[in-house]
Amino acid sequence: MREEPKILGLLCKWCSYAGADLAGTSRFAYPPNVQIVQVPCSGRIDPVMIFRAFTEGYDGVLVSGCHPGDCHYGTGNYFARRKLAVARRLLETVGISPDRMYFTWVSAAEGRKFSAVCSEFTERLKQLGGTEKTAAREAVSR
Amino acid sequence: MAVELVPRAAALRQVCDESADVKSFTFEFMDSSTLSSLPGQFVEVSLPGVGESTFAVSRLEDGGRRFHVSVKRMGHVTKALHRSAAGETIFVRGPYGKPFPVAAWKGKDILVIGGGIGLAPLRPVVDHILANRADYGKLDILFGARTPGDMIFQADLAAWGRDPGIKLVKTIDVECVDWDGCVGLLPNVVKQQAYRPDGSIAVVCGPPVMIRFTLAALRELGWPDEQVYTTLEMKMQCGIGQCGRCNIGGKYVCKDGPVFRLDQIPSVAL
Amino acid sequence: MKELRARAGEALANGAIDVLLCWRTEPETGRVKPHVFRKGDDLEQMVFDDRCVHNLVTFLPEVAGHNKKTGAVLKGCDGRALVTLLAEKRLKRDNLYLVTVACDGVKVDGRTAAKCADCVTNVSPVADVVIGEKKTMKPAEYKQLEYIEEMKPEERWQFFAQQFERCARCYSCRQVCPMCYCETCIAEQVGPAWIDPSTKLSANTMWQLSRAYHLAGRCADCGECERACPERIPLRLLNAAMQKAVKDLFHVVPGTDPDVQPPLSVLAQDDPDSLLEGKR
Amino acid sequence: MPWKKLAKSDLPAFLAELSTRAELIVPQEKSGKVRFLPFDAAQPVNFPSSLVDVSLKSVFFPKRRPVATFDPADRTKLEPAAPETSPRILLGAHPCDVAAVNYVDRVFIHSSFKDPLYEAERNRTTIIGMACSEMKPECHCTDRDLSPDDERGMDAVFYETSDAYLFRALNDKGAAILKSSLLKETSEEPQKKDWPGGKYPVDPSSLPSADDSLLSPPSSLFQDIADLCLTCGACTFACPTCTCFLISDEQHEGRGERVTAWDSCQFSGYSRMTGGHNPRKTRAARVRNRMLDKFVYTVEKYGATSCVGCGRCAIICPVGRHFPKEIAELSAKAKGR
Repeated sequence: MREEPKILGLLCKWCSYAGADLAGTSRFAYPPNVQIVQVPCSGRIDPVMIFRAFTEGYDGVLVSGCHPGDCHYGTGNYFARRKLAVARRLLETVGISPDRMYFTWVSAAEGRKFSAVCSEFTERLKQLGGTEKTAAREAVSR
Repeated sequence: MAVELVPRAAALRQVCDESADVKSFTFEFMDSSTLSSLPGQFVEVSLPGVGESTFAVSRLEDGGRRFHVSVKRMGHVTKALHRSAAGETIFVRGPYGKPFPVAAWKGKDILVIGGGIGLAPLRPVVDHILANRADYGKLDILFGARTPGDMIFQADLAAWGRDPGIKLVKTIDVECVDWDGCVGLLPNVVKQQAYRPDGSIAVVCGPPVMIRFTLAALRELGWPDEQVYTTLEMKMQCGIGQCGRCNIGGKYVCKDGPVFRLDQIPSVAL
Repeated sequence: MKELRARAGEALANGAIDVLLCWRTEPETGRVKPHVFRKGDDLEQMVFDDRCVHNLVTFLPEVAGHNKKTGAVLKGCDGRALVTLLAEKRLKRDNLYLVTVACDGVKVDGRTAAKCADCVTNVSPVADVVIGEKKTMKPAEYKQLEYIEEMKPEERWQFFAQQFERCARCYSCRQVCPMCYCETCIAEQVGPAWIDPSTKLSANTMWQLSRAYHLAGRCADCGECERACPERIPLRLLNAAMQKAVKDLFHVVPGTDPDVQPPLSVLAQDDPDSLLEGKR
Repeated sequence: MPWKKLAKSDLPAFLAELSTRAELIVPQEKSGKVRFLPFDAAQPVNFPSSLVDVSLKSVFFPKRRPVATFDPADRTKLEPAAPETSPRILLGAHPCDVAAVNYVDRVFIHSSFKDPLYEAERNRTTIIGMACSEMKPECHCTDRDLSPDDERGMDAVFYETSDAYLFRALNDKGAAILKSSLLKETSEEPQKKDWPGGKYPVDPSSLPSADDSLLSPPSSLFQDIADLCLTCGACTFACPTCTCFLISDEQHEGRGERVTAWDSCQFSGYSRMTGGHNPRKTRAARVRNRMLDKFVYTVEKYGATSCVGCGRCAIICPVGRHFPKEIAELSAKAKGR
């Protein structure tokens, strides 16, 4: 099993991506496990993307958008909140443990929070080890 | 025994922009074999991991050592192809399909009608006629595009325009400043030009809706079905008459076509 | 049965409807199957009993597409599907004439269907004519999920992996589902191909998860997907997981209340952030 | 070739012997259906007296079949898949399924382009067919000039009697397999029955061609059927002669494959083109395409009708559509005109 968990980070362009940028410019160290994909808005994230991440062998998925009320497009994160809640329950049903999904809000000013989220999530995935994830990843690669 | 569905590696020699959304690609097989395609035949071009698509061969050079396909940017494969640069390895298989029976047209006048990217499969017909000019009578070329910017094969159009043996008519859909050619949709221009059917052959290719109305215009001018050839467009995947999807009635567009004489087309198609 | 034939015959005769979607016993084979009744048809063949498993709402868009006024006979679960379709404006209420018949369970493979044990409405919540009496059914509990919830994550995955491996991707579950009406299904999209078209386990997993997710807060639990599946993959399990989540998080049971919008298309600004953890 | 007898009690030993010689495919039950599967000694082998639930199609033309592999990191090479050559024995295939395989040979072997992967599967397999001893309700092979004891296309055949199986080799390939001490020469012979026909008769020559007035609007024949058909893929996937496929490039964890996968002309995406133009957009058009394909188009394309009368399409349809009955009615209507 890979020790270094592979994490997909879906970050909304206006807040969380900017927050990640700020973490970088302010030299807040955070583990490199997160591969960041910028999306226009957390509302744009179709849970099918999250399913694809897990079937492609990612160990964890981080989704982060603007805090409710700050959405650049007004309502994107409200819809995302409901969609992510339901997607999480489906993945849990088929055996992906809840700790593998980290859904949060990070604003453009919260560079420190972003690096804390990444560190905490990476650590959590390492603890998890991934017995069931190994089974799932092994099964899924057939 | 080669698996027919597995294409051969080809080097992309040259990419040239024909218009805003059409590029011509020149290929050369890595194993330096030749593509022995006849006018109207097509090849399957594929990029591993992206997919495969059907393109008519738009020109042969040096006896098939090099061959061109002209691609309009439409979907997944064509967009990937448009991002490719000279020197890359692209995979090609073919040639497939029944060609235009250019041999049977000897001694006849030929009318070539192309709409937009539809001129690509017809250019080899013109090349063949020019290469054997004495075998053929009058050559009329009618080429329509939406705007002057959409006119592909500019160099050829210029050459054909200067050639005394060719009557070239260019048309665009809507009036445009400093445009010298005709204006109007192809079916109407066909009627305006009043092309005579007596003993000559018409070849029509373009988007499905253009073909339908151009064929109707030719019928109006008295063109009998046996003297009109066209290409039919269907979704193709295998290109070798096995995957089943490009059938029009009992005929496979990839195997029994894409070239059809009007009287052979199952009417369920029109 | 007599009342249904009478009402249907009358509606067809007086031109209230052009066609009526109902079930009939096929004379030659004796099979009960959906049928489009027209004026003057022999209504003796019309039947409504525990063999009428099909959800006729699935046929409505096609039939109503080329008939001005279309009638349909609905069971409770069919009606729940129609409620959501009307909320999503897939069908116009005013060119439909809906007859619902009180249903006390249908049979699949000779046994009462599993879905009927979990039935929440024995009569369609939306109807012009109600035949039989509406019973108050027990609320949705999604009990069939219990044996999944007791499993550890890897056991669950092994269970579902075995099921998804059998999927042949014939898409009967999609075509038979009234809720699946996208013009280009996500499984057919190419650039990018979120769901690969071949039957490897990862692609099958993608298809099953995407299908179930897109039914969240919409599935009426008519059970047709599981019945139509040639491999009888337990699709209602995934649907139940979605509906249980929707019930826990948004207190909605799809299709039971015509005035409630499907929860995932509702702008809910006052939802708690704990939803991100999957809890209310 | 002489008849050989195998006592039913010797069947397990015979299967064990065969499975040592080559890969053995037999009808066994899995997930509620009898299918042709690699022999698993732990599972009971049941030779149904008539139709096996799932057809032979995936034995010769798998649902997912890699034709080439590539390395996503270096897309300059496409390695063709190597044809499989290890010997294989198929035991217990009924006449309709074997006839279906013979039809599919027309698509992948006897057409202008040969598919070497499919041909390799066919060449490496010895078919020991089994004659049916009864006809199930939906069986109508006799209406498709076949019969439950038709031996065409088989390398060897066996009949079931009360206490034994009577084998007979039909060619050397079959004879080689039947060389076994468990099979004893016998003078006993299975009696040939004459089977009832006329359940869903179709006269392909009478069937209207695509542009017949009987079919094109205003006739609502196909729209009426399409009203009650969901155009799912179940019937085409169940049908042993429906072999439409799509080609797809797929990458997974550093491995790239170009595969063929089963497809269905009933799906709306089947003929949808990149620009969105879809010649068979409506359900009625797709229903018409499948109905005429089986008896009219395949004659033009491959020189034979492609229905073997197994009835699986009628059995599997989730909404009770009965394809054989509909095509028989169309044939009668066209003939009666």
